[in-house]
Amino acid sequence: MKVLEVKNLSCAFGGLMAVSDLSFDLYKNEILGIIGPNGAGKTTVFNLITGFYLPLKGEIIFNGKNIVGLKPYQITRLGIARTFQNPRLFKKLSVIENVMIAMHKVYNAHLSDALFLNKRYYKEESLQREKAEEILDFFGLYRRKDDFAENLPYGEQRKLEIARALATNPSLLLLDEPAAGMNLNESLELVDLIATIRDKFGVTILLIEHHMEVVMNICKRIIVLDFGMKIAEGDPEKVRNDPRVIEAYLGKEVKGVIH
Amino acid sequence: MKRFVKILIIALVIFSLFVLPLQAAGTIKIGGIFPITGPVATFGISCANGAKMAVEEANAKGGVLGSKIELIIEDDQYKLEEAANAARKLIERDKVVAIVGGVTSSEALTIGPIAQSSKVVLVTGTATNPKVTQVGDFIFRVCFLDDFQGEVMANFAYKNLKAKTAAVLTAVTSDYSKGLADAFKKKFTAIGGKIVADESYSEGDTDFRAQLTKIKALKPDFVFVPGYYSDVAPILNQARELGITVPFGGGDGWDSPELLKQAAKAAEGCFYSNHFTPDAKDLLVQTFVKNYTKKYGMAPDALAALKYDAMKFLLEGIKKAGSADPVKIKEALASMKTFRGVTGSMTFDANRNPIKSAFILQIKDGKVVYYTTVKP
Amino acid sequence: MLSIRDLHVYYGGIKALQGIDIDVKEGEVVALIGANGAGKTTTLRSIFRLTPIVKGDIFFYEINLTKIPTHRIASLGIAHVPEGRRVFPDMTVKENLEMGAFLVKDKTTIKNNFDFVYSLFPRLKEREKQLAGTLSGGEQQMLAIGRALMSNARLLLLDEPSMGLAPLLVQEIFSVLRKINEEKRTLLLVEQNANMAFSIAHRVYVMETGRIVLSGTTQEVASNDAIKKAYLGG
Amino acid sequence: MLENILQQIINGISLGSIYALIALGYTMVYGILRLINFAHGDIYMLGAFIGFFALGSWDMPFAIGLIVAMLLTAIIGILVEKLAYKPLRNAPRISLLITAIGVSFLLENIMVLLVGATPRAFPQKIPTEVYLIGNIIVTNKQIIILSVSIFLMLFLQFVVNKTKIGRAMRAVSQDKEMAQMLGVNIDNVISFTFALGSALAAAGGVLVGMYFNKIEPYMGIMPGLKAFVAAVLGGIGIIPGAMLGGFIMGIAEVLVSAFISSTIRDAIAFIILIVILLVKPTGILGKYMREKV
Amino acid sequence: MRKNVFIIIVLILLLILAKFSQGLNPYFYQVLIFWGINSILAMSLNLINGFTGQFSIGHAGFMAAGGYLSAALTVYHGDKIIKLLSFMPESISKNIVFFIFLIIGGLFSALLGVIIGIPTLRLKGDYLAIATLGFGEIIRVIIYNMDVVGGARGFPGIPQLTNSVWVMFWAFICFITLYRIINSSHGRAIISIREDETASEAMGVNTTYYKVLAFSIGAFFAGIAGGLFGHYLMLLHPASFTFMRSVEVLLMIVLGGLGSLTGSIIGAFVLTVLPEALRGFSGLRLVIYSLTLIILMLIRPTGLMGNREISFGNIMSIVKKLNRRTGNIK
Ligand SMILES: Nc1ncnc2c1ncn2[C@@H]1O[C@H](COP(=O)(O)OP(=O)(O)OP(=O)(O)O)[C@@H](O)[C@H]1O
Ligand SMILES: Nc1ncnc2c1ncn2[C@@H]1O[C@H](COP(=O)(O)OP(=O)(O)OP(=O)(O)O)[C@@H](O)[C@H]1O
Ligand SMILES: CC(C)C[C@H](N)C(=O)O
Ligand SMILES: [Mg+2]
Ligand SMILES: [Mg+2]
Repeated sequence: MKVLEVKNLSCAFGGLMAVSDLSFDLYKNEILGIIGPNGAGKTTVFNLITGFYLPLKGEIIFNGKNIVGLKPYQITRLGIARTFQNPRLFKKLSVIENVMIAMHKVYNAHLSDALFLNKRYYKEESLQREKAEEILDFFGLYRRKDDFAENLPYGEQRKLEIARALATNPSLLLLDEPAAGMNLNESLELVDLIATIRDKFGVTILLIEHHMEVVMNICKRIIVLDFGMKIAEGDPEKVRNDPRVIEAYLGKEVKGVIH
Repeated sequence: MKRFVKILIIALVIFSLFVLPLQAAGTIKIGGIFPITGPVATFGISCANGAKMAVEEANAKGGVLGSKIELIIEDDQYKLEEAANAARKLIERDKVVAIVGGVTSSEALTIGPIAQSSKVVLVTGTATNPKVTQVGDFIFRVCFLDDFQGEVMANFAYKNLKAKTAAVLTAVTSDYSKGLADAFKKKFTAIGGKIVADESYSEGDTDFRAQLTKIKALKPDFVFVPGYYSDVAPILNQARELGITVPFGGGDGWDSPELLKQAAKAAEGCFYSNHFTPDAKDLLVQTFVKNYTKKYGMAPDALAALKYDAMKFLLEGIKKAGSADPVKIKEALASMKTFRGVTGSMTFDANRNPIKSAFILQIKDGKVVYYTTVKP
Repeated sequence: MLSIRDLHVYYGGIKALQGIDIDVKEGEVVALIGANGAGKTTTLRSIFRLTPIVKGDIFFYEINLTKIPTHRIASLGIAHVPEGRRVFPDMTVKENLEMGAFLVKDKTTIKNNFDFVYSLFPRLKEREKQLAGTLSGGEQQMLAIGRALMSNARLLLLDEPSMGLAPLLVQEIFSVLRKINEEKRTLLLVEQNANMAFSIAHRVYVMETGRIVLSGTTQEVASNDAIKKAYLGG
Repeated sequence: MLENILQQIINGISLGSIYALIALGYTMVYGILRLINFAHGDIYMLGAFIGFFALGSWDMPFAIGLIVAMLLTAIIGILVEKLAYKPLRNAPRISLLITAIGVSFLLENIMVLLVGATPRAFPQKIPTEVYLIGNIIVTNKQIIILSVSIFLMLFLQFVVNKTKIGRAMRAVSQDKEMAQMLGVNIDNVISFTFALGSALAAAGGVLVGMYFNKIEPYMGIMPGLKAFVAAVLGGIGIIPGAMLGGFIMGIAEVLVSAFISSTIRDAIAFIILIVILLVKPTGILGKYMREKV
Repeated sequence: MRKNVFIIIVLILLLILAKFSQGLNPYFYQVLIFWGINSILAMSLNLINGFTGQFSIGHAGFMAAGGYLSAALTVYHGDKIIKLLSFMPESISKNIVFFIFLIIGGLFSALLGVIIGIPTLRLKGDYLAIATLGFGEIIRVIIYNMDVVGGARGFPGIPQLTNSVWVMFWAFICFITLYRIINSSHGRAIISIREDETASEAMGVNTTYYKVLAFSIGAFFAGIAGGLFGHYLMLLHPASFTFMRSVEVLLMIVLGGLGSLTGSIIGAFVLTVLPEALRGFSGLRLVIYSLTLIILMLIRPTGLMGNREISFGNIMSIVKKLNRRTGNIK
C-alpha cells in the first residue's frame, strides 16, 4: 500500500533548482533511504513534504490526499513527523515537556477545562504524562526526564528528537541524518533502534543519511539525489555499484560497510 | 560586591520609604506639583521657579502670619499617576495646607479631586480648561480660560489687522493649543472672517515645512499659532524661510525671552496676547522681572509669572484667613473679590475663575512692545 | 609543542573534563577519539580558553594559554576548525578567507596563502564571491579548513571535519589533511570516523566521559580489541 | 499645484535626511551588536550639547566645533559601552535593551540636572541662505544636511564593507567566538563601533541643532524613535536601508501632512510602515531569509 | 474541583485584606492601587513577551483602548443603566455596571488584539516590536482626534469606581487565568513557540492560533487595567499612553523576570514604589532611578526571578533555610 507518493516535485531558491522533477513512492512499513552529495536537495525534500517550503510544482500525496499547501502543523496532525538535521529541541524545557508538547494535539482538553480545572484537564494531563513517560522509557531517556533538553549529550539529544517526533503519533516518520556525529558503534545501535521503532510503532520511515553502514544495513530501497534530480534508485547492492553514484557520491573506496 | 550592591539598594528603598519629613516648628507647608522632568519639563521648571520666588519673597519679609512658608516641590514627570501620588504624598505625609500646581489641565484635573476630597486648597496658575475649577470649591486659578485668548486674538486679527482670512496651526497633542484654536476659529468665523487652513502638529515636532508650505499656498492674511514658544520659534523660522510674510499670532504660550533668541528676525511683526507687558510702567511687574532675571539668569516667561501670582494669591488668602486651616483659607480666597498680580488685576467670578484683561504685544525691532489692551 | 596538564572543565554541575593530559609534538598528526559527550570538543575549545577551566594548564611551547585572552592565542599560531564549521554566513568566501588572515600583516604572505588554499580547494576559488551561508555543507567545511590555513598557523585544531559530509568528500578532505601535514603543520584532530582518523594519525588518544582512557601510537591503539570493536567495526 | 508638490517633496527629503542621519548610527550599532541602542537618540542629544558649548561658550569655528563634538561624544559612547553594555555581553538580548533604556533615562536626567530642560538657541555659525529655484525654496542648511547624510552613508558603507576593521566588525556581529579565534580583539572592535556610532550621532546632533536652532535634553527621544523606525523600515542593520527608510519616513510624513491631514500624520505614517512590513517582513532592503531548517 | 474551592477561599481572603487596606494612609493605599494595576499590565504583557516570546511594545495601546471605552460607557451610559437597575441599591448596581463595562472594554481590546495580531504576528523580533509600537501610536493619534472623549484635553469626569477590592479581584483573576493556561497543554504549546517556533510547528502546534490567543488574552487584561486606571484617576489623557508606558511595562517584566508571573508582580512593585521611595532626593531622583535600573540589570541580567515562580513550596523552603541560619547564629 502506498503511504506517500511524490510526483514531479520541484523547488527553487532564486535561480537554484534545489529539487527538480522528483518522483518516488513509499510503501507501508518500508524504510526508504535518501542519499546524495551535500547540497543535493535531500533536506529540501523533507521540508517540502512537511510543508516548510512550498514546491514550485508537483504533488505530494499522503494516504490519498494531496498535502501541498497545507501548513506544517496540519501536516503533522495528518500523521507525518520529522526530525531536523540540526537538532531543534526546546532547549530550556525539560525532556518530558519536550515530548508532551508533541502530544499537544493527540490528547487535548479545551482551554476552559484548563481554566476551571475540570476533570477533563486532569485526565488529559495525566494521560499525556503517562504516554510521554512510556515513550521516554522506550528510548532509555526516562531517568533524564526532568533535565533540561540542552543538558543531554549530543547522542541523547538526537534520540530525544526521534522520541518527540514519535509522540505526535505519526504514520510516517522522516529522519534527517540521525547518525550524524556518531561513531561506528553508536550508528549501529541506531540501526537497531530504527528497526524496532518501525515494528513497535508501525510507522513508515524515510531516512536521510551519509553513514553508509546505516543506510546499507537498514534500507531495502534507496534513492540517490544529485543536483535535485534522482540519479539512481534500487536496493543497496544496485545503488552501491552504480557508476554514477560512485562518481558523484561514494567515491572509490567505500569503507565501513558491514553486512 | 554584588551582594553589597543589592543590600545597598534594598536599604535605600526602605530607608527612603520611612524617612519622615522633618517637622520644623512654626512653618506653614505648601506643596508644589510640577512636571520638572519629562516632555513638558520646560513648563514645569518655569512654574516651579515662579512659585519658589514668591515663597522666598514672603519669607524674606518674615513669612505669613509670623510663620515661615515651606514649599515642598514634587515632580510628576507629566504622568498623571505620578501627579496623583505626589498630591497624596504632600497631603498625607507632609500635611500641606494647600497645593500650588498642576501645570497642564490634565494634571490639575487629576490633583483637583484629591485636594477637594482631602479638603486642601489647590491654586493653579496655568490650567486653563474650564472643567478644572468645576471639580470643587477648594480649587482656584489665576489665569484666563482657553476661550478668552482665542477670542481676543480673533477679534484683534479681524479688526485691528484687517485680516479677512486666517490659517490656524494647532498642537494637536496640547489641550491648551486646541482650546485656543477652537475659540479662535469659532470667533473669527462668527465675526465674518474665513479660516482657510486648519493644520496641526505634535508638541516637540521640529519640522513644520509640510504644513507651512500648504498654508503658504492658501495665502491667508494672518496665521494663528496657539502653541508654546519652544514650538513657535522653529515654526516662525521655517515660515520665513519658505517666504510666508504675513503676521503670525498666538497666545501667552509665546511669552518667553527664548522666542526672541531662537527666532530673532522671523518673529518680527508678530503679535500675541499676554497677561502682562514687560514694558508696563507697573512697578510690580518691573520688580518681578528684575528679581526673577537676577535670580534665575533669564527673564520670566508667562508660566513663571502665572505661578508666581498663583502663589501670591494663595499667600494672601492665608494672611486674610488669619490661620493655616485649609477650610479657612478656602473661605478667605473665595471672599477675595480682587487680586492684583504681575499678570494683571483680576476679579473672580462665582466659579473661582479670574476675569482679567489681556494685553496684545508686538515683536518689533527684536523687542516685545505693548500694542493694545483688550478688556474681557 | 602543545601540552595539556591535568585539565578540569566543569559546566555548572557537569564535569566535562576531569583531569586530562595530552601532548602534541611538532609535525605530528594526533587524533582524539571518543564517544558522544566524552569531552573532545571541550578539550579543543579549552585550548582557546573558551570553556570554564577550573584547574590545569595548557602550554604552547612555554606560554600558558590559560592565562591569555583568546585573540592573543590565535596570534601565537594556533588555528581552529571548529565543530559546526562556523563560517561567517553573511560574508563572501573570499572575505571569510581574509578573516582567516586577520593577523597577517604582510601582503605577499596573504597572497601566497590564498594561492595555497585555492590550490587545495579549487572549488573555493570558483565560489569566491558567494556568501558562505549559502554554500553546501561540504563546501563550508572546505572553507573552514581554508580559513584556518590562511593564518600560517603552526598548529591546527580540527573538530570532526567529516561530520555530515558525503563519503566522497570525506575522502577528499582527509587527503587534503595529509597534504597539509606534509607541509610541516601539526594537526590535532577530533574525529568520529575512526577509520579515517587512523589513516592519517601518528598517535591517538581515546577519551571517555572526561578522561583519557588510552593513548599510544596508531598501531598500538588500533590493535586494542575494545577499540576495534567500538570504533573500527572489527 | 505642481510647484507645491515639488516643494513638499523637497520638504520631505530634508526631513528624511535628518531621520537618515540619526538612523545610520542606529543601524550600524545594531548591525554589529544586534543591540537596539535605545540610548542612541540621547547620545545624539549629548553631541548637540557638546557642539553647543564648543561653538558657543568656547567659540570655535563650525568645522572644529563639529569635530570636537564628534570626538568627545565618541569617548562618551565608549564609556557607556564599557560600563553598561560590556558586562552583559553574554546576557539575553532583552536585558541589554533594558539597560540601554536605563542609560537613555540616565543621560536625559543628568542633562536636565546639569543644563536644565529649557530649550536653548543653538549658536548660528552658518547663516541661513535661501535659494529660489523657480518658486521652489531650498536653504543652504538643507543642502548641507542632505549631503552630509549621503556622504556619511557612503563613508560607513566603505568602512564596513571595504576595510579590515569593517570586516572584523561584521565578523564579530556574525560570530563573536569565531572572530576571537581568528585573532580579533572584540573589545576593541566593539569600542570602535560605539565610537563611530556616537561620533555619527554627534554630527547629527550638531547639524540638527544648527538647522532647527534649538536644543534641549529631551530632543533625542522623538527623532531617536523615528530614526529607529526608519532603520527597521529599510531593513535594520543595513546601512543604505537606514538612508532609504529615513527618506521614506520623511517624505511620507510630509506628503500625508500636505495632502491628507496633518492631524493624523503619525497614524498614517505608522500605517504605511506596518503595510510595508507586512509586504516585506524584514524591511525594504532586508534579505528575506527563509530560515533554513 | 477541590482546588477551585481552595482558590475561591483564597480570593475571598485576599479581597477582605484589600477591603482592610482602604483604612490605610491614602497615600499608601493609592500606591497599592497603582501596584495592582501595573501588576495586571505586567502579567499580561509577560504572557505575550515572556511566555510566547513575541516582542510586543504596544501594550499602552491596548490599555488605552479598553480604558477609554469603559470610561466612555460609564460617562455616557452609566446613569441610564443604573436607573434601569433601580430596584437594587445604587452602591450595588454601580459596581455591577462597572464590572460589565470593564469587561466590555477588555473584550474590545482583545478584539483589537485579534485584528492586529493576525497580520502582524507573522513578523519576527524587532520588526514585530516596531509594528506593535506603531499600532499603539495609531491608537493614540485616533484618541487625540476623538472629541467625544475629549481629544487632547483629556477625558475628565469619570466617576471613581475603582478601589482596592476591584484591583485585587482583577489582579487575582489575571494571575489565575494566566497561571492555569501556562500550566496546561495549551501553555506548553505557547511556551514551545518561544523556544523554537519551527520545531513547535513541526510538532503540530498551530502557532498562529496560539500567538493570536496569547496576544488577545494579554490585550484583554491590558484593557481591564486601562479601565481600572481611568476609573481610579477619574481622568484619562492620551499622554498617559505613549510608547514610554509600554516601555515601562516592558521594564517591569524584564526586571521581574521574563517568564515569571510572580516576577512580574515584583517588577511592578519595584517600578511603582521606587519612584515614590526616591521622592526625598528631589533633583537627583530620576538619576538615581535610572542608575538603579541599570545596576539591577547588571547584577541580575535575567531579572529578579529569572523564570522561576514564587510558590508556597519555595517560600517554605526559604523560611526553613532562614530558620537554620538564624539557628546557627544562636
Ligand atoms: N532556505 C534556503 N534558501 C536558499 N537556498 C537554500 C535554502 N534551503 C536550501 N537551499 C539550497 O538548496 C540546496 C539543497 O539544500 P539541502 O539542504 O536540501 O541539501 P542536502 O541534500 O540536505 O545537503 P546536506 O547533505 O549537506 O544536508 C543547497 O544548495 C542549499 O544551499
Ligand atoms: N556549554 C555547555 N554547557 C553545559 N554542558 C556542556 C556544554 N558544552 C558541553 N557540555 C557537556 O559537556 C560534555 C562534553 O561535551 P563535548 O561537546 O566536549 O563532547 P564531545 O566529545 O565533543 O561530543 P560529540 O562527539 O557529541 O561532539 C557533555 O556531557 C556535554 O553535554
Ligand atoms: C502649560 C500649558 C500647556 C497648560 C495649559 N494652559 C493647560 O491648561 O493645559
Ligand atoms: Mg541536509
Ligand atoms: Mg564535539
